Amino acid sequence: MTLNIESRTKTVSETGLPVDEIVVNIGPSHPSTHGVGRVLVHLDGDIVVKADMIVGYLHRGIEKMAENRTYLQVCPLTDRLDYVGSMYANWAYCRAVERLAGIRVPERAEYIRVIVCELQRIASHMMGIGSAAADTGATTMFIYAFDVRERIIELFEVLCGSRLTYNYVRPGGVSMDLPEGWTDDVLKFTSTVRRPLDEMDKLFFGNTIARGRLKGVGVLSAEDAVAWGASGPTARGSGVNWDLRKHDPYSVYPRMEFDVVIGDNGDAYDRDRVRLLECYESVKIIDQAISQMSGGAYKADGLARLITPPPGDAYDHIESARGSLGVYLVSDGSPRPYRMKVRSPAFCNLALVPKLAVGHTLADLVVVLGSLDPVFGEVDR
Amino acid sequence: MQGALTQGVLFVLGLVVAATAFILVVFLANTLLSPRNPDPEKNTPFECGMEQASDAWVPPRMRFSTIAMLFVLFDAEAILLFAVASQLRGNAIALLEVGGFVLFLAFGLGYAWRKGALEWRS
Amino acid sequence: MNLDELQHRLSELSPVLAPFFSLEFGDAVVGVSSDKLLETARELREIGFDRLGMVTAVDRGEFLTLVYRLQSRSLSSALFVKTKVSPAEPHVASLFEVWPAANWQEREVFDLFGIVFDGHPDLRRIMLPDDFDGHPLRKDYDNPAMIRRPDYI
Amino acid sequence: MAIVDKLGAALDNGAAGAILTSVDALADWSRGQSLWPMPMGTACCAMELIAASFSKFDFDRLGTFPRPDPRHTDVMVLAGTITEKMKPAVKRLYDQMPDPKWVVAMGNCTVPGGIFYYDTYSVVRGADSFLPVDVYISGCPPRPEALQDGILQLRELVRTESISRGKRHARNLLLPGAPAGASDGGGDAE
Repeated sequence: MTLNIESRTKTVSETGLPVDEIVVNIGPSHPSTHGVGRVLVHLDGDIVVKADMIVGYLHRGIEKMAENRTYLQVCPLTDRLDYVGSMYANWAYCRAVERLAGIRVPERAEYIRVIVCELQRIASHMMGIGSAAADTGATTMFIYAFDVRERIIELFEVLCGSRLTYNYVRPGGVSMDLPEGWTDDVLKFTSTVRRPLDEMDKLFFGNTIARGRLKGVGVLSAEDAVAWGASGPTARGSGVNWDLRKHDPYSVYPRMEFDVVIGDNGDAYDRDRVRLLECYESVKIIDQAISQMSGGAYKADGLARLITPPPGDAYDHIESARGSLGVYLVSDGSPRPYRMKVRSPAFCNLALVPKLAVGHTLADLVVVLGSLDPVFGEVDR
Repeated sequence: MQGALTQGVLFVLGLVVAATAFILVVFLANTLLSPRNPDPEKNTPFECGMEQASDAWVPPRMRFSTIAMLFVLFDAEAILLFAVASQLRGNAIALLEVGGFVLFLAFGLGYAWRKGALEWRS
Repeated sequence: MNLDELQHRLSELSPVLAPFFSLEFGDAVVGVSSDKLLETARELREIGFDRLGMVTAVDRGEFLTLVYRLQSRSLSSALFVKTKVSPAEPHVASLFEVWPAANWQEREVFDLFGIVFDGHPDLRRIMLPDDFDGHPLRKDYDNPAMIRRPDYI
Repeated sequence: MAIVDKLGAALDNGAAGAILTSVDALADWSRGQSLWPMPMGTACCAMELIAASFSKFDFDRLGTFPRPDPRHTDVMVLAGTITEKMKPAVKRLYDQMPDPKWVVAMGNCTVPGGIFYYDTYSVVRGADSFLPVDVYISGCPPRPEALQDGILQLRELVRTESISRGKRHARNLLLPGAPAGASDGGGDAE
């Protein structure tokens, strides 16, 4: 290891003197990057002077693959986009296909989709908060959060047989009707889930060490959140009142009463706390959806086996656990999409890392990454 | 008296021998049983799967050394207090003396605090 | 705000944009030529479209369509802005200074389509390794490593 | 020639085969019981790897202790799709792991490229194109129980290894209930 002095890059420390800086990779294989992200960090001592977020280590080219598959065959690909929340990844794609092909979805299917996606939102937030807490050393919180997540995954296993990649929401409705007694299990779950959520709130967000670590870190102002295209809990943490379920309502959400959780000073603490409080709202939505749901078809009948929409393009988006997840489909009349673009919220939220991390210590960079809750299947597509 | 001494020495000797024997056995087993596949790539520094972006031999910042000095200072003081505390149980005058010692160091801490040595940024 | 209200509002706010207004699949679309893209973006920003949702491109063979989707919370409506770019020399003005959200999305379109955004702070590949040649999402892109999926619909 | 190779060869060639098998049994037993995985989690399988490590499936009862650092681990569990951009990083991490080391390919993406086999320009089709894989676990993603069964099968494989280079002990590696005739066990590769 030769000691080359001149190769060291200089940076200007706060005292204005040129100082040697350490450039280090928090690379693709690192527990705190929640997947295969890589941050090339320029450090003055342990204070981040410049952070370059490098993604693309999980780029499988799903958009190119979709161009050689029929509309139905693309569904399993969308599971692998946001693999922590496959249900609403399917839903976003199916909404775009339904808008393009003009498919009318029966009401029962809409209610099933809302129930299933709100459950998925809780499970995804549990993953988000749990791993963010584990980054600050609170491993118990990760285990508590995963306990709630496992109960939801059991419900999904009963529903469609798979634990993570469900492929349950299909264009035109859902693939299978709810099994007997499934809604009672869900009601049993929603009636008992508030206690662990309160426990987690006290255990982590009430803990002075976690408060000290999370408060005031990675402050994002509301204007920057909108200007940088952040959405979901990342934007709502800074006070941006923008939730597609409320402000661009789709499906049966207008019939649900729930309120949008808003943080006030936009730091990592608020972003994570917004995620936890959103779970309470999701529980409310699930209860209302189950009570309002009636019988009926679970899938649009008379659906062509091979969906061939007219030429044209359509865009539709839903409120996923990470933000506004949109799918833009272009059709040329053939049974295969001509072009599929997925507007990934985690991708846009992650663009904030170079802006938020500067000036913090290295340990706080980890907290900032955790509070943006990236899932690299969706970031890199 | 004689028996107690040898009995005590034997005990300490046994302890030392057992400890070193255990360590030697473990190291011997390691050299004898672990496979050897030397590879230059194996010795490269681990940087999450990437090449090392810059060498780590960079002069550390001043603030690390001030914090280190303060820690050593007050850690040594704490050890002294523990040593003294066991002797002066219930003795008022000793309390005054130790109080003076602590007061003097508290003055040092106040000075460091006001000068901003505890701030991490500057 | 439904679409014809938006059309009416758009025409009174910026008469220059009104003629290009059209409706496709229930979405408002404004067609703009690529050289007038930047000032259209600024104008739309003033009107109230403060959020850039998506930047993407579609390879139509003889030209590339660049698609921007804007959202406005004050007008509570969304708008597509489409421009045509010739695949021969794909140069377009970067909208980074109007909406910083375009930073990474334009880098992705550059990476996968090869459209160069002039004025972008640091335009380099974001998804593919830096030594990757070619732009995969172009229709004429062929890579021997890609095994075509057998065609059984 | 390291000491261990000289010792292994001496025990193997000489009449002291019994000592060799007992030393191997001890060494292999201790390694098999504490296979610390390096969670090379890139995609969805990483979620199942995490789910397997937590309270419901409790991976630690099999002696695994996930460490994100290649220096402290024995098994590299490849959990998730490996792309061309990620491949040099995975290869370097594998090289930086101390011997003895094994590789478990978890999930269809690491076995033949899985759902991303066709029409991709950036996915490595199968981890065995650049890493010596010992156990393949199929599934997309495989259930945590399947992952734990993979580690148990690896434990069986570890018990066939020997300190003299290239020698393998006979073990019935097939799952219980397999037809008796089919158990070749590998025999003593002289």
